[in-house]
Amino acid sequence: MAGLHIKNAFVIDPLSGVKGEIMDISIRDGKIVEDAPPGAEIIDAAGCLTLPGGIDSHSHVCGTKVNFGRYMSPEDMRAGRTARKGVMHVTSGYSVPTTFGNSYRYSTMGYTTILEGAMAPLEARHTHEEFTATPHQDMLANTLFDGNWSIMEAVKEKDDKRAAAVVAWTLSAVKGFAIKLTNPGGTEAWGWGEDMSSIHDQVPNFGVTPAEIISTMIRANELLHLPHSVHLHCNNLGVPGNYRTTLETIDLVPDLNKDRQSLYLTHAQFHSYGGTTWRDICSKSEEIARAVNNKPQVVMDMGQILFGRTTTMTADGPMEFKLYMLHHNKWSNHDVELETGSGIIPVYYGRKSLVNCVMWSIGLELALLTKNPWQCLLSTDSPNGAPFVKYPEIIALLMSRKFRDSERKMIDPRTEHLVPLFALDREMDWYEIAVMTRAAQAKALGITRIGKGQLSPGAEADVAIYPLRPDEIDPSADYQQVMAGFSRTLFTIKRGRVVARDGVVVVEGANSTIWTKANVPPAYDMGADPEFTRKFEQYYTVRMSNYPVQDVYLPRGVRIETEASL
Amino acid sequence: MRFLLNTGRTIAQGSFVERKNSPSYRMAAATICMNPVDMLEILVEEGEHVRVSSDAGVVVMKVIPDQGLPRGRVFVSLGPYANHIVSAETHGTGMPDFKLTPVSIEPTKDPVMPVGSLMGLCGGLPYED
Amino acid sequence: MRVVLKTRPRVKPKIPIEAEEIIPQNFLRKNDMKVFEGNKERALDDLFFVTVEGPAVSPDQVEVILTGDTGVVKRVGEYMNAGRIIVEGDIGMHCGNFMSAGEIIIRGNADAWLGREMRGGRILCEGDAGHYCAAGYRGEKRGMRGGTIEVKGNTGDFTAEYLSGGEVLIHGSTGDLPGVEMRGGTLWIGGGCSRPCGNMTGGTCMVFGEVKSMLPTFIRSGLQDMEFQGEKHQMRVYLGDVANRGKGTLLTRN
Amino acid sequence: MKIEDVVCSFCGCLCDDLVVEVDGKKVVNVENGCTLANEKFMGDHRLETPIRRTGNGWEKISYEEAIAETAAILLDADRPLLYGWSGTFGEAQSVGVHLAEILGAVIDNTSTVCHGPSILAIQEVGHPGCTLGQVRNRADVVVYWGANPIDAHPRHMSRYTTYCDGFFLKDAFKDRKVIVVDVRETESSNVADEFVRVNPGGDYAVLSALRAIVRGKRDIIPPNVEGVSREQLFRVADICIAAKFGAIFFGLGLTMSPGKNKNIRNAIELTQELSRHTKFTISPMRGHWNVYGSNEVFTWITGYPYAVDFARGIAFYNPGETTSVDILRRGECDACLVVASDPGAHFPRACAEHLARIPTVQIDPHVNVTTHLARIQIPVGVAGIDAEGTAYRMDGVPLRTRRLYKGDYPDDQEVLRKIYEIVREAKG
Repeated sequence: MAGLHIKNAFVIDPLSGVKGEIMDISIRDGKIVEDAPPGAEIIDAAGCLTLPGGIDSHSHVCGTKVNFGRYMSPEDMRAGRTARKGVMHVTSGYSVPTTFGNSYRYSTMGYTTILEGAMAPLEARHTHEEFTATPHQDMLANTLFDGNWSIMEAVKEKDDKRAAAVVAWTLSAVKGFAIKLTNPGGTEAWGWGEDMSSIHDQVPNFGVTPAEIISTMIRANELLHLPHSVHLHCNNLGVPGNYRTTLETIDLVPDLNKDRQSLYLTHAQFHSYGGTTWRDICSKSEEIARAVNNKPQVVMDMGQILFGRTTTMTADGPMEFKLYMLHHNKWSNHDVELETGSGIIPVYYGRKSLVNCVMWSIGLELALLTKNPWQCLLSTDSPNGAPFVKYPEIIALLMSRKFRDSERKMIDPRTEHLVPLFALDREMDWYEIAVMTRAAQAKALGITRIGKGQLSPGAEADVAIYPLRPDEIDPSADYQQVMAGFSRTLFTIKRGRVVARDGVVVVEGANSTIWTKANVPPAYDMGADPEFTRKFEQYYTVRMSNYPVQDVYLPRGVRIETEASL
Repeated sequence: MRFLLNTGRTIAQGSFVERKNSPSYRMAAATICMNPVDMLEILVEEGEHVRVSSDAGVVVMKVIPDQGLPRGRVFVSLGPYANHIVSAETHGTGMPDFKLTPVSIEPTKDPVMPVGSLMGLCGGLPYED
Repeated sequence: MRVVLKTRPRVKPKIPIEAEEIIPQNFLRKNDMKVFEGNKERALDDLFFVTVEGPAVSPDQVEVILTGDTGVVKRVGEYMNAGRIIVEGDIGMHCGNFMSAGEIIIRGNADAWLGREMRGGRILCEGDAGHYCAAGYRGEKRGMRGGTIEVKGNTGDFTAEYLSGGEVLIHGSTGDLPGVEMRGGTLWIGGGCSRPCGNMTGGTCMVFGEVKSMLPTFIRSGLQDMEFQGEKHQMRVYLGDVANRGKGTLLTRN
Repeated sequence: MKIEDVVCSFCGCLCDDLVVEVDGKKVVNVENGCTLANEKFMGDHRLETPIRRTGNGWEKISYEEAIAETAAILLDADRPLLYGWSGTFGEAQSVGVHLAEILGAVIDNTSTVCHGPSILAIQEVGHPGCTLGQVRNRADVVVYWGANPIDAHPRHMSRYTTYCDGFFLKDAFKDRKVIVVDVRETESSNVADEFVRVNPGGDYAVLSALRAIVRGKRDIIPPNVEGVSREQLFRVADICIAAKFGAIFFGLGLTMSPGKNKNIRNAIELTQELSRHTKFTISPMRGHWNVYGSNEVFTWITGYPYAVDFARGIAFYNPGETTSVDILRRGECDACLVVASDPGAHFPRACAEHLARIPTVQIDPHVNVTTHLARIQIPVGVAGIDAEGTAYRMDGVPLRTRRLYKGDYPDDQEVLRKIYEIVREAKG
């Protein structure tokens, strides 16, 4: 394979300690190298911002729930339709684009790796099928364990090792990447139309609490030495006053891993509400940010909302039902036997809605109040807060106080009394943005070890070159330009190959799916455990032998192996 | 006499879907179920043939009694015989009125056509396997 | 300006023509208008004899006349915002989609989805209209939001589905479930219909002919005298649909 | 050779506990299957080679010839229709969608004549559903509305509902109440605790009445709604409200009767109303094996579950306009590729007549009704027997069917790929 030589790049590569210098990047055989091979194609970056490929550590792009979001929304599909052109397939959709639509749009924005935020193990095959139709990004799947019966039984027996063994078997069977807990215990309660209102209440019929599930899973995760930490969607999402639940949850987090956080709190914005009802909701971002600042073992992502229409989708079934009761629009729900749930409703976040304005402020505040950008990652929980195509708007808001002030004039004037946002002076710089959109995401996911999120020799040659010259732009003033620049790369390079150029995808892609296999001693092989298999055959509606995802679904699977301490 | 025609799946029809040229499939798909009192009224016995007509067409089927059907209603398993008399109108939904077609039924001595011949009437050419 | 579009004979006359570019404003500035015949893109000239007479400086001075075999020409007048279209014969589906102003007159019959999601302006159909006349689109919460649709003949099923604003006047009868999911606006039905206003949450529907299969979830709420086309009628007033929130009004002849 | 845990490829239940005995290139025994499964696996009635219609007869042709001619027919068409897809696996469906995309064709699957209206309803109000195991383990009330599982999904009751014990129901037959709503008595209605007989076309009104009752508006309900007494309506509503976990399954009795999608919408909104009181779910009884998979595959590639029109390059969707029955009735399409389905048997006559008028090519293992209407038929392996790939169960659970023996036929995907390659070459 011929190489690639990028010259005159304004490089920010936080993981390698490069904070913005003009340099060259050489690529051979899909990897960053010291020197490009002779005959390498030359790209002149002309001083433009050059970053490792973007990484999204929490997005909803593939799988049963996402596809149901498309299925139920022909009105969303008719926005953003493009015809087949060159190597690009037809695309449709705005908030829930088709797989190729997702892939092309992420590519255009310089993103090369995406983690699907919620995969129900029973339906994992579906997620993997869609992964192969999302060709321009390497894909990872968070695997749901929040209502897993075998896990709850292990938790009840205070058997961390058995919980770890169930996780190991399941991740390996369904080719998942990491542990996801969505409203732990709540999705099982939702099997009876109920929810958990505190992390210390007992899950009906199982005699365990969400706090116990979370704590056990954090320990089990470290017993397995998984690359990523537990990835938690806290209980009480979207409930006024829920910041207390979030603080209580943060209190549970031990310090078990020196390389990364012990708990990843996803879409923190939705979990930082004060007040008691929608009428007196207010921002508690300061409390949450303070707790995170004091707890380096926690990393969160913003879960920013942006104004406009979108589709919410989550494994948190009861939460979606509450939203449905509020909006009276369409509502889908899909409970998955013995494992988890999910719900979908379309929403519109309006500048005229005080609640929405407070939510909008909270996400930005969390980012601006978190001292260490490695602890607060940029996300919208796409498409829940907004479709990912709006990330550049968040970047611009974080980099420009002027932009925030201009937005202030457009939103409900009561907002400023309920939120600290407009008193915050902080304006992020290019480095911090690079941290929040790739380096810290790679670190939090634990995929720096496979060469993600950096541009040092040996790394995966995933590179994004944006039409932005940091020497010439003042992001504080030129926020429109920042937004436009992050929306469309000059070049997106994936595994050493230019995949998108000026907003057009130029090659057919072939991604990898990254999954985790924790090797356990035979005594902890759930596939041979009589009790586990007996219950499986008795209560699942598929046979255990038909459950694992076959290798054929991962034509370019990348397996990360660990040796469990069991 | 006027009836409302309903169509649906039956286990017999399902069993022979991969042998649609067979007499068994013809038997399953070209049998019309009728309330026994209605059969008395139009003077047909079990196994005799009837001519079923709707606004969309005419087809000959074999009649059998079905106590579970109220008077004035008939049932045929889904398939080419029923569809020979179902209108292709979909009311803008893509779905024809498979469950509710007004038909009139009278006894006949005409035979029940093989599937291939029925398609011959539609412009096709029977393929004998 | 007067533009006459007469269909040319075609080898496969049943393949629909997608012609959303046929709106008055386009004839002011465009001279390379495209239409689709099946999966083939064609110049307007390939499928129509086009004659243009007289000048125009604004779209409201443009009148487009369609003649010939126009019953399979779809989406004429889509997003139209000024001027007038006259169809001498029948017109295909989706005539006047999203129209916001101007006027469409159809001398013959209109196929389904006439005036889908219309915002303003006026459509007059002198013949019959098909299913989903004055309705919405799949999955969208609101259908027609403004303007007027008048049909002299009958319409098909799901007339004025999701009607949210504006006025729909059907002189003849409608098919099944007119005004279903209706949430605003006014629907007049001169003739009969079946199962009017299922699941309605707002707006007003009046039926002056025979109502078949009235749904059980409407509450009687007195009588009201009304005038329709010069005749006085005593109407029963119903509130419904109480299967839903029941904030709509349905009036039927006593 | 005995193969265990085989996935059945007949109906949408995708029972995956069959034990199939294979001898060479033949299935000799099936255990655990229903009658339909037995017929499917033991069937030995394949079309042997590709065939082509001549003036007055039929001739055998080679695969190469059949494939080349099919590609030429499709390339020559201005409005080709690619219909069917439910009887094949997802990987083949995916090639089909890309073929439609490159051709500028209309692609539609058999939902168009089964649960298409359910999809339209879901697009209006959503779908509170669940996997079948949720019902099996929890449901104490099960409602079959316009569905006759004993004939259409013979093991549905024994694997998931009436006769199937679950984690929270140790004696399901006793502990579960079953309500059947239908216009006629069926085997299924005979086993119900409560049979509600509705007048034909009366489902919408009955559903509206139940919604009003659940909303507390009992006083407005007339003594009889479409053949159902007020007392029975109250009783049914009370059973539902008192349920701990209720599950509604609905069938073609709702999707095909007057009102179509509006019937389903009403049933879904009843479920949503009941969800305010207790746990309730609703699920369509998807019939034709992998029809739900075709919806899934179509959706992730095009954004729409069926009836997708690529004529103008972009994906356009409007059932009633872009659905097969309508396109055939109006005589729009000038070529048709039928894959893994039988429109000749399952479409109204007017559609069959148009299929006979235009060049119709069928890819299917068996001689069926469409064969008589076709210009060319290309036999392929049977998914789940001598071809393998992904299929989606009626509740969205994806399973991999296995090839039980290596047969003599290419599979759908291979044949479609070859057609696709020729078309792609021609289109440049």
